[in-house]
Amino acid sequence: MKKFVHDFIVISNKRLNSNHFVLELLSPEPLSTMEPGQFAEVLINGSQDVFLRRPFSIHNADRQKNTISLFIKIVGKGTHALSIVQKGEKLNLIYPLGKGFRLPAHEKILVVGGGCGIAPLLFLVHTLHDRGVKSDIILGARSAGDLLITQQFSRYGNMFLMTEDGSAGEKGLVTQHSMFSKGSFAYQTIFGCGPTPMLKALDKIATAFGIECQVSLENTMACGIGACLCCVVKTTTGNRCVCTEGPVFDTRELDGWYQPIAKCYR
Amino acid sequence: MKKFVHDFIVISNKRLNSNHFVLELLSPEPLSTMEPGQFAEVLINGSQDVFLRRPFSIHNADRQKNTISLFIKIVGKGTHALSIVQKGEKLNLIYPLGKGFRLPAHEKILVVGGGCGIAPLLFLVHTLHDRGVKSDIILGARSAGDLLITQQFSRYGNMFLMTEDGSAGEKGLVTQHSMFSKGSFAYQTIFGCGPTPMLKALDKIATAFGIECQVSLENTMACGIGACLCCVVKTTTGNRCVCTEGPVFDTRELDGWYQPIAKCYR
Amino acid sequence: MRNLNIKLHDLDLRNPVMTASGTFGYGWEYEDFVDMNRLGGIIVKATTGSHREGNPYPRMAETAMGMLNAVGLQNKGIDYFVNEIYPKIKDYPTCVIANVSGSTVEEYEAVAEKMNGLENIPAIELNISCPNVKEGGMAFGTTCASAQSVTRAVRKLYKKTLIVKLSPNVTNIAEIAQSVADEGADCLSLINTMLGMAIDAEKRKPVLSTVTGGLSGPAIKPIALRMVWQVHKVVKIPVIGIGGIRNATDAIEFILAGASAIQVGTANFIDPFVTMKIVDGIEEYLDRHNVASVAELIGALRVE
Amino acid sequence: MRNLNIKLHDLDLRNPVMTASGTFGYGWEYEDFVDMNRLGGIIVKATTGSHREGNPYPRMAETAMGMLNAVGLQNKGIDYFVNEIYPKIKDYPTCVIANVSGSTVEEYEAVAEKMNGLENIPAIELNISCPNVKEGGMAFGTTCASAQSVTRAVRKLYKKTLIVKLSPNVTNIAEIAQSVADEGADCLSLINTMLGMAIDAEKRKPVLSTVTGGLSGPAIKPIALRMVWQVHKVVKIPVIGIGGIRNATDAIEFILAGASAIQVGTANFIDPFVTMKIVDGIEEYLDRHNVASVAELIGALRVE
Ligand SMILES: Cc1cc2nc3c(=O)[nH]c(=O)nc-3n(C[C@H](O)[C@H](O)[C@H](O)COP(=O)(O)OP(=O)(O)OC[C@H]3O[C@@H](n4cnc5c(N)ncnc54)[C@H](O)[C@@H]3O)c2cc1C
Ligand SMILES: Cc1cc2nc3c(=O)[nH]c(=O)nc-3n(C[C@H](O)[C@H](O)[C@H](O)COP(=O)(O)OP(=O)(O)OC[C@H]3O[C@@H](n4cnc5c(N)ncnc54)[C@H](O)[C@@H]3O)c2cc1C
Ligand SMILES: Cc1cc2nc3c(=O)[nH]c(=O)nc-3n(C[C@H](O)[C@H](O)[C@H](O)COP(=O)(O)O)c2cc1C
Ligand SMILES: Cc1cc2nc3c(=O)[nH]c(=O)nc-3n(C[C@H](O)[C@H](O)[C@H](O)COP(=O)(O)O)c2cc1C
Ligand code: FES
Ligand code: FES
Repeated sequence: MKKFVHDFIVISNKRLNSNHFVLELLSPEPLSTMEPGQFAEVLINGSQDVFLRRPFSIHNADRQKNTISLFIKIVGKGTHALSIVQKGEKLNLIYPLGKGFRLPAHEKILVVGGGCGIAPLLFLVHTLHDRGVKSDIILGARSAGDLLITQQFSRYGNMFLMTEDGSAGEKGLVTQHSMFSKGSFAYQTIFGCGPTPMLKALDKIATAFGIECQVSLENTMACGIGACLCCVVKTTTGNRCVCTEGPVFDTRELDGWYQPIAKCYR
Repeated sequence: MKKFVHDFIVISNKRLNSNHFVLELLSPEPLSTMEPGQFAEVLINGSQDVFLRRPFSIHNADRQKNTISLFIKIVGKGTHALSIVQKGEKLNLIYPLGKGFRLPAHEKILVVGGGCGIAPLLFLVHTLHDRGVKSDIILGARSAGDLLITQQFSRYGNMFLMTEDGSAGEKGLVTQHSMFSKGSFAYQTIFGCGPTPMLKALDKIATAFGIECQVSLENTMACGIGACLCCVVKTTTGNRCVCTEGPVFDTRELDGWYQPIAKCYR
Repeated sequence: MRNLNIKLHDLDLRNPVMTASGTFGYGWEYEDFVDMNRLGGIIVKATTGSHREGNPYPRMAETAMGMLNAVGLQNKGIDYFVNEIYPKIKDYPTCVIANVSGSTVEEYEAVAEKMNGLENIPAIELNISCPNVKEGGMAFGTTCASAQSVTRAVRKLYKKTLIVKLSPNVTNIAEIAQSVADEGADCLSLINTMLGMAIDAEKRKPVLSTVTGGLSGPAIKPIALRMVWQVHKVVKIPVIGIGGIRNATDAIEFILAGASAIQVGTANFIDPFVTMKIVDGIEEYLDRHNVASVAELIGALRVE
Repeated sequence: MRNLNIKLHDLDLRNPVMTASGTFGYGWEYEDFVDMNRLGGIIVKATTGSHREGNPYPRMAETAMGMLNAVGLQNKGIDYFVNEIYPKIKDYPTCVIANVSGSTVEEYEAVAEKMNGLENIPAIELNISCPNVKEGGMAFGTTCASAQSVTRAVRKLYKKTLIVKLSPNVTNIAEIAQSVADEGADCLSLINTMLGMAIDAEKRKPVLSTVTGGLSGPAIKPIALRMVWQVHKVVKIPVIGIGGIRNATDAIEFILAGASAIQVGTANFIDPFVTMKIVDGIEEYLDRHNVASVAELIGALRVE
């Protein structure tokens, strides 16, 4: 897929809560084709302490408006600098990068997002929806106030909410949703994004049910295009670049992930 | 004189021509006492390539409005970054720094500014004017269009203009003004600021007439407060810091400057 | 039109702008951005005797105007290079140079010998910053003796242009440079990364899996420039300047300090077009200063 | 209240935050900004055997997140220091340490001996980055032999806390550190500036009058951190970390790497309050991590 370097124009910068915001960016040229799960490398000006670009998943795309959006959590210098960009400013992006989610032909899909991990999932369920697939979506957060943009998600699928304090939906971690403890399990693929412990727990569930699980990783990156080899993850076939062979991986490819129960007990 | 570190608020950023602008800055506290010729060290945010503060002369001060102004020529990264600061932004300054012009008791004063060297001179003639002294002022530039803010100067003294192309005032360099070639010379002190060749030429004139000449130097600085010893100028008594013992020096103190004619010919 | 051509021993470069090993992959990673017709050359990523997995993740840490890397020479080995990679890069419309690494003199020799047989690779760059396993891990490039031993061994069997890439983590770079030149290197390139470290204060852990790593980027430019200048003064062979170059002014500075050509590394990550912008900027500089050929600027620093 | 006290050989410091020599003048330059009661100590600017004019202007060049200086030890000599400066600084409410420099072993000895007689200077920092004129200009700190010879000579006659400040421009910092420790140094401080260079491409001239100069600031932090870690692993005496520190996180990183105290240099120029902010930040870190005493963090990096 051809990559582009473009100056996008900030259309809006919407603060969701104290440390999350969404940027809507207008492309100067017709949007490239993109897969959900792909990302962009964003150049950050105006901060003495940010040297490299920063990778962010494509949160959503609107081909009518020719815009993409980024869903960003403020965790450090770069994300802070982005949180204060103003409407009308330009942001230089390299995009679309990496390999996204492999969309299955079947319809029995569960999408699970925890915390900031919801970033690439909106574009995923949006795309599935456009293909006529209404996914089931579990979104989890600490408490009701941290459950952001659930409404956008609900346009594209059936929502199940989880909060650690029980203030919305079921109480617990996303991976403790009651559907997982029922005898029967309707899904053939789980798509997950969120903190690594959550992804590993999801993988365990998939392993237990013997189904496919695709997760999106967030390894630190320098180039984002496969040139530096900084972003590798250990796979069953050796170190592979998250930026070009991921960020989405089938957990069966990941070394130390997806261990069939059978194997463990033999 | 006590030094302060204050966040000033940008009241206006007025562009004078393609590469000169004036910042008017509101002090958060009552303005410190200041001498004309003193300077401030300005912290520049928002540019990856600017690491140290930048020194700028105090161009003028308005005690009623509690503001100071800086007259700045865009020559590189830092001055470029300052040229785009917006009204309402904060600028962190260390001020007032250095020793300014030593104001004489007499009234026979000639003030000479070339190019960007006019920066500290407005505050000088303003201060002299407040003390009842109306100075004679020669301002020079390449052509009429480069003669900036002459009108402000004319409030405080008698103006003589020089342009290299003769498009305003006399034609030539400031140091070629006709007053210097007359047999009699009315002044007892020359105050100069501008490019070094101009200052050396002024010094020659002062030497010839046997009068005092004070010049403001612009050595590169790291600290601006006498701690690093980076900004030295060679004086008759050894290397001395321009940031604490200057920036204004009597040319008689500067090594290789002010060579009495007599001495040269003996 | 100004003349940007550069002669680097036997190599005729279109211009002095090349890409640094390990920062430009095998070139195809940049195919959407860079027109190879516009580059002086590319140095592809390091090749070792056999397949190497490299170091564990994390391999990268950002620093003030720089970055640390701990990639650890991940590559599939010389045979894979010859069979699978060479065919894909051999017809690039620019000078393609291989970067040769190893942990023993024998490994360097084995790789260099096979590289010698590749028609469209007119030169190799010997990366002597790798740890010398036989001498307890200090890099080959940090003592004159070991730098000489590897250069001598490879020189014997490598018939084309031999570039030796120096490590900056030394007391006296000029001495190492001279001793490598004495062994018949045709050209020197410097600098490789500086050894550095990053710590995550919150986790109280090193950021890199290997604790220390190689520092690159604008942060090291003043050191690189100094070393190029020091080396250019003592050796007679051409020098390629590397370290923190991100615009034409940086490139010109290295050339004035004595570099015949320059390599751009980390800056590619930030601006994929940077090499082409540097070529344009050098041309613009020549115009502005009315210099007919960039070669006139090599070592043309005016020192009183 | 967390305990910020640090024991540095015989010195009891209020906290680990000190100012680096040559960047804080004699202290009075910062009197309008810094409350000395809040600092662990200050290292005043270098003193040599006799008056030195230092290098010609220009002495400064800005670089990417750093600066080069070529001050060249301008100072009025040890006698002026004893008679004119000491009386003004001896009653500062913080630990005042002198930085001792020279071009010959004899010069170091002469300065150290006179410093030994100054009651309120409880320690000297031996700056061995100066060029060793007898050995042709390579700095004392760049070979074990010369580093040892100056340390040994000064150790004999200096009875109080002897800190030796190491030069980073070496292949093996741990080796130099060990050899200096063997000669009886009580403490090491590192790093001094890295040798670098800046060029004005438009004028085709070096920016500094001396062509090369010393690089300081955040740019060198990764290198300094690595060296502190390497040295801490091999020596038993306390280490003071220096190089690019500009906030409490940086300071904590150096302490985790093995520094018992830290010095802030170039950052003072940008923010005159920086040292006090670092003290506050360290205290806040201890609170947040529920660490009772900063001393517990020394070398507490978790390396697997
Ligand atoms: C493919 C990909 C897609 C991503 N998509 C999104 C997204 O859509 N929305 C979003 O908010 N974030 C996303 N991230 C993470 C995002 O890139 C980082 O949060 C961001 O780079 C941090 O920059 P900073 O300057 O604010 O943090 P820094 O100041 O550089 O670091 C702050 C802290 O965060 C840690 N950190 C920084 N980057 C990472 C990382 N990649 N992984 C783990 N820890 C890190 C640092 O170690 C440090 O402790 C993605 C990352 C990748 C690799
Ligand atoms: C006491 C003092 C008062 C000053 N007052 C004013 C003023 O009122 N208005 C004003 O416009 N400027 C003034 N200057 C000069 C001003 O400080 C510099 O122009 C400014 O620092 C340049 O910053 P920059 O980042 O734009 O340039 P850079 O990008 O750092 O440099 C651009 C070019 O300018 C040269 N340069 C930078 N600083 C200096 C310097 N100090 N002397 C000579 N060459 C330099 C560099 O070598 C380079 O070639 C003063 C300087 C001093 C020391
Ligand atoms: C991620 C990364 C990988 C590198 N790999 C190699 C390598 O394999 N062989 C080599 O000789 N140099 C390698 N280098 C060093 C660069 O080629 C170059 O010498 C160094 O980065 C300094 O240049 P820069 O500041 O422009 O990046 C690598 C540098 C980086 C950043
Ligand atoms: C302008 C300047 C002058 C210096 N003078 C001395 C000195 O006289 N003696 C010395 O040991 N170190 C001197 N240094 C080195 C500093 O003490 C310190 O080791 C170095 O700057 C690294 O720390 P930093 O990055 O925090 O500045 C000087 C540094 C600068 C920037
Ligand atoms: S980030 Fe450079 S290869 Fe993936
Ligand atoms: S700028 Fe530091 S002493 Fe003058």
